[in-house]
Amino acid sequence: MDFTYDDEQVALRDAVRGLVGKAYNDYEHRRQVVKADPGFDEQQWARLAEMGVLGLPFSEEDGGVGAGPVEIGIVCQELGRTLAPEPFLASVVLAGGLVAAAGTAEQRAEVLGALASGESVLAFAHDEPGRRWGASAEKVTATQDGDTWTLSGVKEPVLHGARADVLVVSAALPDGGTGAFLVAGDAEGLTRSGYATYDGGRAARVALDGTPGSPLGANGQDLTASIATVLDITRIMAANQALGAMQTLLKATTDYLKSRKQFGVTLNTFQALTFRAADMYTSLELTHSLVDWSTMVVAAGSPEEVAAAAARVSLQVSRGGRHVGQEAIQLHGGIAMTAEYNVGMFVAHLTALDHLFGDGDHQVRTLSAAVSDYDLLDPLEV
Amino acid sequence: MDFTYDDEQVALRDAVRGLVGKAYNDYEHRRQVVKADPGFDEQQWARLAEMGVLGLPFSEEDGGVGAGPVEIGIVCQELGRTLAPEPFLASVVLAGGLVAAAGTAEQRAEVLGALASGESVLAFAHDEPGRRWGASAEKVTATQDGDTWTLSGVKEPVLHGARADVLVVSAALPDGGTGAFLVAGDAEGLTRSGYATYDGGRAARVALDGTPGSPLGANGQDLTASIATVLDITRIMAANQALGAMQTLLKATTDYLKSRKQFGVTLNTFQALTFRAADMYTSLELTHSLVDWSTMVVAAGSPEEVAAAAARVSLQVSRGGRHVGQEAIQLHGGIAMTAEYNVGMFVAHLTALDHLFGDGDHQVRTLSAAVSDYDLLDPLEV
Amino acid sequence: MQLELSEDDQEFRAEMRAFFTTEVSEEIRRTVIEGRELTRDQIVEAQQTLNAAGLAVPHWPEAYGGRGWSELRRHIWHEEMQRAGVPTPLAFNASMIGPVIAHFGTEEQKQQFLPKTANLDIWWSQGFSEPDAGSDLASLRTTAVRDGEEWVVNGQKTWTTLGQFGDWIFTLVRTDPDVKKQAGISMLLIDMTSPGLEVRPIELIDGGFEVNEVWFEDVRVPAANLVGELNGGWTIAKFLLGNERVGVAPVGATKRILARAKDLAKETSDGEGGTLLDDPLVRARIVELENELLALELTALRVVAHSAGGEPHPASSVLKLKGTELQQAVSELMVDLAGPASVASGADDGSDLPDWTRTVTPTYLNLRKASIYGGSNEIQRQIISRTILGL
Amino acid sequence: MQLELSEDDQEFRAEMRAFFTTEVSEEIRRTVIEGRELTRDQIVEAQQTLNAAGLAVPHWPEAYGGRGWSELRRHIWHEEMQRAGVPTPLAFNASMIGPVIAHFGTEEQKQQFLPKTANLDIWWSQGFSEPDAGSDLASLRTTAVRDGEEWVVNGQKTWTTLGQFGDWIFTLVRTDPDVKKQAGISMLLIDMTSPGLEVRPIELIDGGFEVNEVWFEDVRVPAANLVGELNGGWTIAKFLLGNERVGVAPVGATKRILARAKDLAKETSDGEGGTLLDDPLVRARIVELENELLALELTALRVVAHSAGGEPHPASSVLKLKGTELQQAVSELMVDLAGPASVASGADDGSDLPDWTRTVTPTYLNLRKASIYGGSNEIQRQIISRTILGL
Repeated sequence: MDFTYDDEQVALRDAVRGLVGKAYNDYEHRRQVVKADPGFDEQQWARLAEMGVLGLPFSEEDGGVGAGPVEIGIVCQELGRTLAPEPFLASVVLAGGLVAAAGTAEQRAEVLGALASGESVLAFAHDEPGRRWGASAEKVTATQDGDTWTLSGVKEPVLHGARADVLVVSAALPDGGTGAFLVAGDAEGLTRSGYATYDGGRAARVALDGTPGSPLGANGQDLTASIATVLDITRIMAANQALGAMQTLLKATTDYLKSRKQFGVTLNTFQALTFRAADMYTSLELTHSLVDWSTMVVAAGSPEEVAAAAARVSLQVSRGGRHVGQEAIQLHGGIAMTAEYNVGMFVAHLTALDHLFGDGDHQVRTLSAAVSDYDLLDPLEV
Repeated sequence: MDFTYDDEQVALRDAVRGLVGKAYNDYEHRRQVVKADPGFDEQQWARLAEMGVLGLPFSEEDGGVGAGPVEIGIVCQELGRTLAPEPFLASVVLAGGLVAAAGTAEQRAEVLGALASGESVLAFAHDEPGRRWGASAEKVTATQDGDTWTLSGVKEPVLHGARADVLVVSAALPDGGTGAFLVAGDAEGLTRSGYATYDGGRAARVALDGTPGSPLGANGQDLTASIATVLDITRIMAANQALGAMQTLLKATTDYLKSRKQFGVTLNTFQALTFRAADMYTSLELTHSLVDWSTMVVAAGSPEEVAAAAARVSLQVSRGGRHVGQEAIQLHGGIAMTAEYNVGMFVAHLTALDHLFGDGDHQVRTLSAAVSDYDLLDPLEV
Repeated sequence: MQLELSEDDQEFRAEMRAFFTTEVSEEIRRTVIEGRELTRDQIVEAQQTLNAAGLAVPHWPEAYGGRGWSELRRHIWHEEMQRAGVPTPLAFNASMIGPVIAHFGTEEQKQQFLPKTANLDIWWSQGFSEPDAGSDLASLRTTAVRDGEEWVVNGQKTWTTLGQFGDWIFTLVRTDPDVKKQAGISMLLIDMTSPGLEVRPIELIDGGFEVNEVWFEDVRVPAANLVGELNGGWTIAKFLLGNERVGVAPVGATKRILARAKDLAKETSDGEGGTLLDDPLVRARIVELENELLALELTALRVVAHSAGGEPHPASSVLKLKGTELQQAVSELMVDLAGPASVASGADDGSDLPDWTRTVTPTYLNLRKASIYGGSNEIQRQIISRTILGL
Repeated sequence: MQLELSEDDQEFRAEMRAFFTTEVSEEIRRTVIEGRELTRDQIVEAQQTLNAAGLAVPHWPEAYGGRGWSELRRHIWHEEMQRAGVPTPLAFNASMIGPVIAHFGTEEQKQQFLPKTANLDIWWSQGFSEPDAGSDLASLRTTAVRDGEEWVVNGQKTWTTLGQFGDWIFTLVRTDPDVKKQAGISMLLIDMTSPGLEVRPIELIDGGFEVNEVWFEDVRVPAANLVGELNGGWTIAKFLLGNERVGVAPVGATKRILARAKDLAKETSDGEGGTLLDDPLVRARIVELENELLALELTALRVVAHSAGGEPHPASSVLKLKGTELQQAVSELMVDLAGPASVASGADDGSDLPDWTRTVTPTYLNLRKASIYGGSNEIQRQIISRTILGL
């Protein structure tokens, strides 16, 4: 049991922090980057590739580095601290994660190699209109005709779906279950309409109409379980990213309280405000603990345990993130309402992370189903 | 639409406040009174009878005054302000209310006359071990043999059940439904074990073993609906009582903040504390509004509307009462933990009121069942 | 105490409801109900429809379009408007500068401004807040220096809501720098087309541009545009802010949105064969919000019943505090109901996601302002603890 | 970072669990688990069982019974004890005065007191709080005046928990009234059988008598009973309170009670054919509490991992703050589960209501103290905002 980073992890953190901070500690630069498509800085993406960050989760055979969840979590936290808009979570953790988990050796080498080197941006087209946070597909269906598979239906919202060079598309299989298919960005019958999300990110409507795709993994394989686990890991990495954002919000708030004057004194003279900052700190520390723990569960736990840990950390991040975010704006006052100042956009991003993969109430529902199956929780017995 | 008391109501309030305050503004006196059985002051009960308070809800034919719910609410608020332990709510509003609603003219004249004059204390034996806040009886059963009815089973907790001269006992009828029966305190087969409740009140286990009782109202009549409505009215009157207690708590807290010194200054110097007092005020005002409204619904509404209003006000009193009570103790600090100081006992009483007739979560359940039956709530269209 | 409205008031209420739901453009009301943005023209059209029927400024003195209604009727009028999705008359005109001019203005000012203010022929902006002042309004720095028959104004205002639409701006300026800060303030009415006055939009976190900075560089204002007494601006500001607080609890609108949330929850699949409204946790959340809104509405009615002659009831701070909290909580519920679709705020009409899901998060983010502007909730807590509780 | 305990620590944990669940009196543990009150003898018996096995004061210096464990092992020891329902060693002895004497005491004091303190042969009380001091501990007024080889103590202490059982009391007294308030304080060890010392019970709002006033009237205390330096008491007090805060988050015990709440919810009929644990709102409430407790437990582990050499991690204030809030919230859940039966707190064994329902409300009321005593939660917020956040 150890909650500290080893030297290599500290070095990774510092390197990523340096690279990301150089670009985005200047919030105005981030604003400019997300104004134009593709919503991130392609050169920064290339620099992340050069540093080896984009291949971090993948095995060396697949062109990656073979690092563990703690390292991936470190990257997500650092991206979260500055709201770096590069699609590490959507492309590497989520879409790449599924290819790594379910692809054939050949697919892994090809797709993940290109992803790790920065040549290719990947997206996971999974969400469907009218559905919420599940692991299965229903509205996009896959049809087999001889050796070829075609996909039809609409996926939306798909993170970075318009920019992606290759899409991993989940689809209902003819005999039940959910498969996943690699679809080239220029495949026929593929229509993509990209748009900005309120936190400066990008998403897209992806319509498939008899679009060819090659099955990920074995032909016709039901990948529901793999998708579920990759989504759970993504939840945990999203929680790492949220933690980074929450840390920046608390720091911005305490700095502001110390410097901003009202009624002739700095705001930290007002105990009603400093006590609320103390409560923000409490939320942040509790969140930090669950984030670290859930990240370690990814390394140590079964898929069921990872699923439970993902639900637990998402619940805490949802509650804690709203608390910290809402209070950060309120304690700043008007300035935090402006787009020029960074606080509002951090809150927007926390809100997006909260809703992309299942919000707090959803996790309560999930956890409620199992609450009578055990007497007490033991975080060390995973 | 009018939220103000008329002159007579103001006069009633002042008269009750005078009588009750004279006895119990001295909190030490209240402590002494509740230490000994029957847990209230028989002389004070007689004075309330003299003032006409005990007959307030009943018609003149029945020996009462024929006042409306606003007047009854005023009495409850005043009793709540000083934690007066006399069993107005349990005996007059609840037990007496059921006799008034369901009794024959003869029963009403006899039982309510004696109640109003202070000769007889009434109790409603309805709660049963293992059951929660319903209108029906199940564990006490009524058996008819010719013209006589006998009752068997256990009722607990029964407010003031040991002291009561006459018990109104709900029981499952042979052919289904729930009836109510008048049982004399000295009836055979009746065993009563009284005890103190944590707020200084009294309750009892009431065991019936072939105990004779005379049916309230028509022979064998199902009174479930009447019981439900009387319980709803009692909830609303309990809310009035809780409001009075909350008012005292806020007053005690602000007085304390103004007078108590710490670190060389009075506590109202600390903004973190005064803002919390402001939030207590907000809870109190919102509660006040729902209490007044629900009281008026008793006069104006159908049984269904009274039931909804009772659930709504109970929900607010549960949430607001816990907030105000818990904060009152916390803002006082250690002194509020002591039995000598009144604040803790006010909180205890709020806790008891909260659990006697259905707590906040229970009301949420009740209201949830109907939430899709209407679009928006209109408080004036009752 | 009595719950029912009198017969007259019931009739009044029925009249209001009928008028608002039949006489005001349905297109405008649908835009409000669906949470989309109104154009300037729509806002003007709605207010002119009301004004033509004598329903834009009923609380003004009767000589200038007021109706002499009871506080209860004003409340009913306001609630019914919100319930029907009718845009309430522009607050800067109807609730702020109109009553100020009627109370403090010269006869010439009244004649010049009040009819056009009621009819939204003049769109007023508010020039109060400054960048370094925040909740400490009285520390404002914009100056006005007398030069012959004119004032010369220099400085900067900010958070000027809808300033981009403004024709005139009522402005607090420092006219005496040498006295206690509250004592040297005056109010000027300034034509926004004046040379040297510039409006610069501020982008907010929802991506919208509803607030602005207003810069004054040697802006010359006729001396006749001073409202009330020289250096008497603080009194006027307090009068105005007191009025602002009364109407500030958006109960009717929040109720309407919560009712809509129920409809949407009933339409939205939970992905497992049911709808979101089948979920006990969703129902519980709605029940709690409905109950708090009910308590707030009843509190507004109690406050109304006790308000006399324009002086706001001290408990009106409760309305602002709780009203904005509930407004925010309902907007948060809407985001949660929209679920993953809520991130697609930038989608266009080709999207397969329901239209309503696009606006919910920008609205949620935008409404964080509700507890900051118009006297922050911290200021309200201070008013309660000092004025009401004597702490 | 790594989740698993090392093999050694796993083994240690298994040992602790085995010892606590088999070697400590089951009767005592059941009393704790069911939330009933322990007698003095039971508390002494439990601590002596622990002490005999070297498990009462493992964090003391090894010369006096300490074990030289890692912070993690201390944590495991503490959690397993709570989980098993073993009464933790009396805090006044094990966490407060023991470490103080070991750190500041003379050799004679160590010899005289430490073994008996570890074995609870001496029951210590704490003489810190005073009626007019509250959270402002340093403003204490109890005086000690030197008279030959003795100190003469006069004054009054209050909130002395379990003072009715006390043999000795460690007491902060003012020994120099003429300097800054913190600078004139010393610590004395006082035999509670001394003439002039009187313990008066205080009834609390749950009807219990766990705290007391302690009055001193010309109580004569040997000079040798001064701990540490004359007028150095404030340093000792801070050392002691820092230690107090570390162990103060009752995570293990609260977890055990929450697990019990689930069992009881499963046994309790909802009156409509199901049990309370079938209710989605009850389940949701339990899930939220479990999750917060998990986060707190993990935070305790993180704090443990970063604590060095007795200096409390600044985040230990989070443990106190959140730990007491959750303890209170779980006690509130228990009352709600008990429902109407909860009012029957005074019922005797003839009652038909379940035994457990009788104690839940007194416990709920009693635990309101948790956020007041031992450094109120307001003090914790102040520590966080000042020490950690620099505000």
